[in-house]
Amino acid sequence: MRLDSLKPLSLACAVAAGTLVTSVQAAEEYKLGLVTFLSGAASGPFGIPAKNAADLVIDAINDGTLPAPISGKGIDGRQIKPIYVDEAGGATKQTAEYRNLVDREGVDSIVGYISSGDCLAIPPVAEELKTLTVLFDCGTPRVFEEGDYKYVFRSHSTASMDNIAAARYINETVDSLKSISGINQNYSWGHDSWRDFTETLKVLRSGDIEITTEQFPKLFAGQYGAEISALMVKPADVVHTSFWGGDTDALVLQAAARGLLEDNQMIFTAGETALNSLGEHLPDGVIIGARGPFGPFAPESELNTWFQSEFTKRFGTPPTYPAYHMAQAVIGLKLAYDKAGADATTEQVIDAFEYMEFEGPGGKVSMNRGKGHQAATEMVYGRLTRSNGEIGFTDVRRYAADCVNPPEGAITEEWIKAGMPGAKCD
Amino acid sequence: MQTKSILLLIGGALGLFVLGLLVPEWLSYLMIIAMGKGIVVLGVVLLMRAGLVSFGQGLYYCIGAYVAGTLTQFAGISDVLLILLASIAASVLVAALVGLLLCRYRGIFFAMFSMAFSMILYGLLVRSSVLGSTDGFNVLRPSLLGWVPSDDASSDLVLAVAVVMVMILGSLMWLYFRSLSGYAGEAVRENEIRVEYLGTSVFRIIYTKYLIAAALAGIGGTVTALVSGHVDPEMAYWTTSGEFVFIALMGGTSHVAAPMVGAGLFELLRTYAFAIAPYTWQMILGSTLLLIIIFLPSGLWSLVSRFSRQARG
Amino acid sequence: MTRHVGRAELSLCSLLRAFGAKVWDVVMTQLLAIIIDGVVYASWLFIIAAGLTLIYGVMRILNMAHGSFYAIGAYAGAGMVGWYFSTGSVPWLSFAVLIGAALIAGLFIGLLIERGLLRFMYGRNEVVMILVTYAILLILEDAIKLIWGVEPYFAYQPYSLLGRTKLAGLSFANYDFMLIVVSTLIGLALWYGLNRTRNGKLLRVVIHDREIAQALGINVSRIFTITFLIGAGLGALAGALTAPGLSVVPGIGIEVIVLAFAVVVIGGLGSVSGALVGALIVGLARAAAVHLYPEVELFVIYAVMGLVLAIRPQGLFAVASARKI
Amino acid sequence: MSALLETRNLERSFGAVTAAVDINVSINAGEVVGVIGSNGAGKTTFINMVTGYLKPSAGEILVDGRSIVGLQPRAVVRAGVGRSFQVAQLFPELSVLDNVLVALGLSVDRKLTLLRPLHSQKRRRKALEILAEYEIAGHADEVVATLPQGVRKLLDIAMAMLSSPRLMLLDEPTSGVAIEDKFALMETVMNRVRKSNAATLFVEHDMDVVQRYADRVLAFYDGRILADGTTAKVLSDPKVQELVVGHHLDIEVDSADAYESTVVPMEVRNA
Repeated sequence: MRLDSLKPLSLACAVAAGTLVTSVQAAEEYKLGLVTFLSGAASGPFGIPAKNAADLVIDAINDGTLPAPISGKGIDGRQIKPIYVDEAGGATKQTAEYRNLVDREGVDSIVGYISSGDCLAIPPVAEELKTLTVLFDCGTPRVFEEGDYKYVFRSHSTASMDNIAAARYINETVDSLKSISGINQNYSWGHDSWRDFTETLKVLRSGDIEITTEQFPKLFAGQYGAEISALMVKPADVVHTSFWGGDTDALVLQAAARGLLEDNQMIFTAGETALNSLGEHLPDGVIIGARGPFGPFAPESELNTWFQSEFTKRFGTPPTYPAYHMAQAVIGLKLAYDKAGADATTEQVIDAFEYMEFEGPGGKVSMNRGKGHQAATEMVYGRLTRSNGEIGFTDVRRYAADCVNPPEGAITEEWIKAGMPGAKCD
Repeated sequence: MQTKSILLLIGGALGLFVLGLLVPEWLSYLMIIAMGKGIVVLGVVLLMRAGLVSFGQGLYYCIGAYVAGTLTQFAGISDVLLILLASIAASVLVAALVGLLLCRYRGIFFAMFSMAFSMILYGLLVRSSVLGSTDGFNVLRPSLLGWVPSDDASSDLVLAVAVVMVMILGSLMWLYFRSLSGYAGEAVRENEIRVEYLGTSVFRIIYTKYLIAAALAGIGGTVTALVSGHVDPEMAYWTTSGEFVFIALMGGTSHVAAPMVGAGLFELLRTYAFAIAPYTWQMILGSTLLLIIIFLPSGLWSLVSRFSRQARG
Repeated sequence: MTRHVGRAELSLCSLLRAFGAKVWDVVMTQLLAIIIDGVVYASWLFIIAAGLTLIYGVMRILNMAHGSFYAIGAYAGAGMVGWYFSTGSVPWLSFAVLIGAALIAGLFIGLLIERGLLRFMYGRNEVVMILVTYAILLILEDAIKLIWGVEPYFAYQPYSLLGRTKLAGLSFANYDFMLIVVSTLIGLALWYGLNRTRNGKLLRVVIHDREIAQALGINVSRIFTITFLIGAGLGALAGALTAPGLSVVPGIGIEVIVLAFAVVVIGGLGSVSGALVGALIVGLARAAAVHLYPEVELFVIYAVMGLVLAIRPQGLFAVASARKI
Repeated sequence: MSALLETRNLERSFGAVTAAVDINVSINAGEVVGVIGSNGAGKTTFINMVTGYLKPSAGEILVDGRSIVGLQPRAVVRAGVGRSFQVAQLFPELSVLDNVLVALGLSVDRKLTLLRPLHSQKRRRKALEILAEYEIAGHADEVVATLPQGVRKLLDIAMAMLSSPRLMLLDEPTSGVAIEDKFALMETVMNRVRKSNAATLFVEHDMDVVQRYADRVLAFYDGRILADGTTAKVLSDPKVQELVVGHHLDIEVDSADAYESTVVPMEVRNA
């Protein structure tokens, strides 16, 4: 290996080391890494709305204009400086970008991650670099079920809650329920949603339920003609789907044009993001979920009213659940710092954050799962109705956090199959 | 001459290792990722010199990574040497089967067919909920002959493994490219009929090169899995294989170090493109590739060899 | 004893007959559904693949940026249709607006790329050209995001405008049947263009041998520009025709590329009739998978592609050219 | 002792077209056979079948009595039958020296070792020797793509001869070479071949070259063997002259030294 072959490598490193120097001086700011999808198919429905919510809430925290009981300017008295990173590129790329944020940009903490794959890859790196990290949107329960982390929090409940509550809702509200069918995207989110939904229903109805067909189209396929026909050939009383974003729009448009939505009772466990764009295509009676008490299901509160009006005023569309998730995460982080007191070390903030209860834009959030690191909130479903063009909901049922979230230390899949012991539903 | 270049080699390895320790954490992490990818691209370059462009090296890259994942996570084996051996064995085994069919094709058909195979593996992994489907699963800390490093030391272990692998494989391939069987690849690219009429089986030449490239991709996958601590089916997706070809073209195919340099600069370029333009980093990558293809058809390495030639006068 | 048995027997066989009838009925509707869904999906695939294979046939460029033409067509079409309906004009004209806007955008981008860049790179190695078009794809993806942003665009009005028809208990959107008609028209137009017009014959000469075509005094670069514009136009048209059925969001172009590659490779690179047959094979195979074994849907396309490559590497229609020594 | 090469009613057809039929030839060690015939008469088809590039539709091909039908070209080469090509098959991007070095490695060394460098001093010297035998050592460092036709042909033959075949088939060695270089090229090739006492069969259109070098001539016409005998007898056969040569040739028959004396006067050649 001739010596000159090493020259280019050392050249590259010198350039990189040079840039490190500039980022050290500005220490009095609170640097907050924010990782969401800024490109690709998930950027439209999730990434950008979440970024907008972050901008809105960060500006409000910096100016101290958030409604009571949140007080003080900035986090830990320091003005927040957001540093955005695009979540594209897969888990390997994101672990590299995480290290860049901590090491190169010198962030104080990171809020991020929509994709479940990233939510599994990042925590071990957060532990290694001892950096406070708040997961704001990914739904897989495996994060705190397969490992316990000191520096990682998740400020919203897992996606299992959506499907357990969905099973309870249709079990209670659909009379003579005999058969169900499903169409879910062919990746972890879709498989887990369908599994939790069907297993819970089997438990609730002690096995008396028939699955006519279960479809798993490719993620972002966009063309669901064959799947819609399959759902029509083997009709069922309820059609379950955990579609989100652009796929929901495509499914609704193609299903509506063929009358699938009128003839069948459909339940969209994450349908709230499609309300603003496709409201008029969803017939009355469609069951909609918003992955928690968000959007139209958010309970009345000064914070929620502020968030709804400010977001709509600044970005033109009302906030959907990814925006609520991000706001909940940033506010939770701020409150943890306030509770820990001035100049608190990361470890002190962690102690404050563990088992903390706070009021987010979507109501009460209690961090009482995953040894105090995983939030549990209530879940809400309702049936769509339209009065003079305005979207409204009837038959709204709210399920308490302890009714639809597995208790502390339980593995979701086993908890459901064991008959959901300890579920406290009024 | 032999002892001088071996000393040079060991010196280079130590230098790279120390460099990895000195530079800030994020850069040494990036170096390991680049070395992992560089090893895979070395295999891509090996095939390119025989006139074949594989759009499916992600298949073996993913196999190598998943072997590391399954051994540490499910089989409780964390010894890095065992993992590397297992990943080479798995990659070569699959390549032995796939190669029987694939090595009969050339040009666009080889590219498309190799992509089809890697997409089939992608589909299999997405279907298997045991392996975590698209979320994948985490890879635990590796160990070396019983020594289990503490948390900080484990990334140094992976750095050492990556550096040693790069040096060993780099020098082996350097010898290979200079050797007769190295040139046999170029002969096949130039004129298969002449090679056949020289009494040698063209298929056997391509087949052995395909196996070597698969082993390299497997090792690259294992190194990347150990350093990033996570594996998912995305590693077998066609865009990942496309990235390897991107790096091979960017670096150039005329020297063993070209893929390493290409991978290093690619990672740096992408990281800074992410930071500078979170919204338009793809545009930066695309234009860079275009400029390289137009103005530096034989890759960045041609710059280096031009300087060194001038330097030598 | 026997009488008792008789009644049991009777009910059993009537049960079987009833069950048989029900099963027979389901199987028949399933078969019908597979054929219709298969043909609708195939016609969608053909419009995308036709442009791709034509460009490869004439210019030996497997154009990854075809996915961006598709996306640009969808964005241009959906953008204009959205604006058109906001002006509350006659709904029927929206089809013309949809297709017109897409073709204009597609032809503009096609001209820009062909004249601006590809013109200097003809004759380069085929695989290097794949990467050149991959680079163009990366650039165009961000360009689209800069022009149209990340918000979804809708053009759903044309989709439901044509209503739906009920066939054997299943109802289908008439828009999909229109898609079959349009795809057949495009197939016929391409066939007529290639076989019955002078330029078409010139095109086919260039497909078979570029050097001889040049030697015969054919203005090959003009043929290249025309071909690339047709290909880009078709790609944009495919995007526009798909837009009404979904929301136009970033990244829709990427998903389509590998699908179109599979169709083109199965049919035979460079053969338009091959693209038609390839589209039908993939369409029907995928529809059958969805109805019968939903979990294999992800593989079926790549398995079929692998199978065809194994049996007839040059694809079903392209002619295998043995090397003359 | 069986013939070096023997074909028994060898036949090959492409669909309806029969390219060659009833080909019965036997060639013994040391013979030099000229093959003449118009284009499409089946000459190259015959060579392609013997060297395994084309599978015969029917018939038998024996080398030392053993059948080689169905063998891959590389097996036929190892069985001792080498060939050169009408269109020289070389490695265009590599230099002339590298072409020979690679050819030496693949056909002589056979062991595709990992460590032995291609460009060792010993191997370079041997390659330069070979190039010198074909008088093209001067072009050693030129890239093959830039070579004139004559040098390309010589390199092609040199590479084929490396496996020291016992029968060498030369497919139009002088085609595409300037008239004045034809004899010089044939002289070099035939001396080299004679030195390795390999039997030779060469396809040639120029009757002077055939007369000069061939002991025996095979005349192909319309896929069949029209005549097979000593050069003088075949070339003087009126049927051969009319169907194959295309014009009258003034040849003394059976004179002992037929070769040197009867150089045909100019005017007859281009009549």
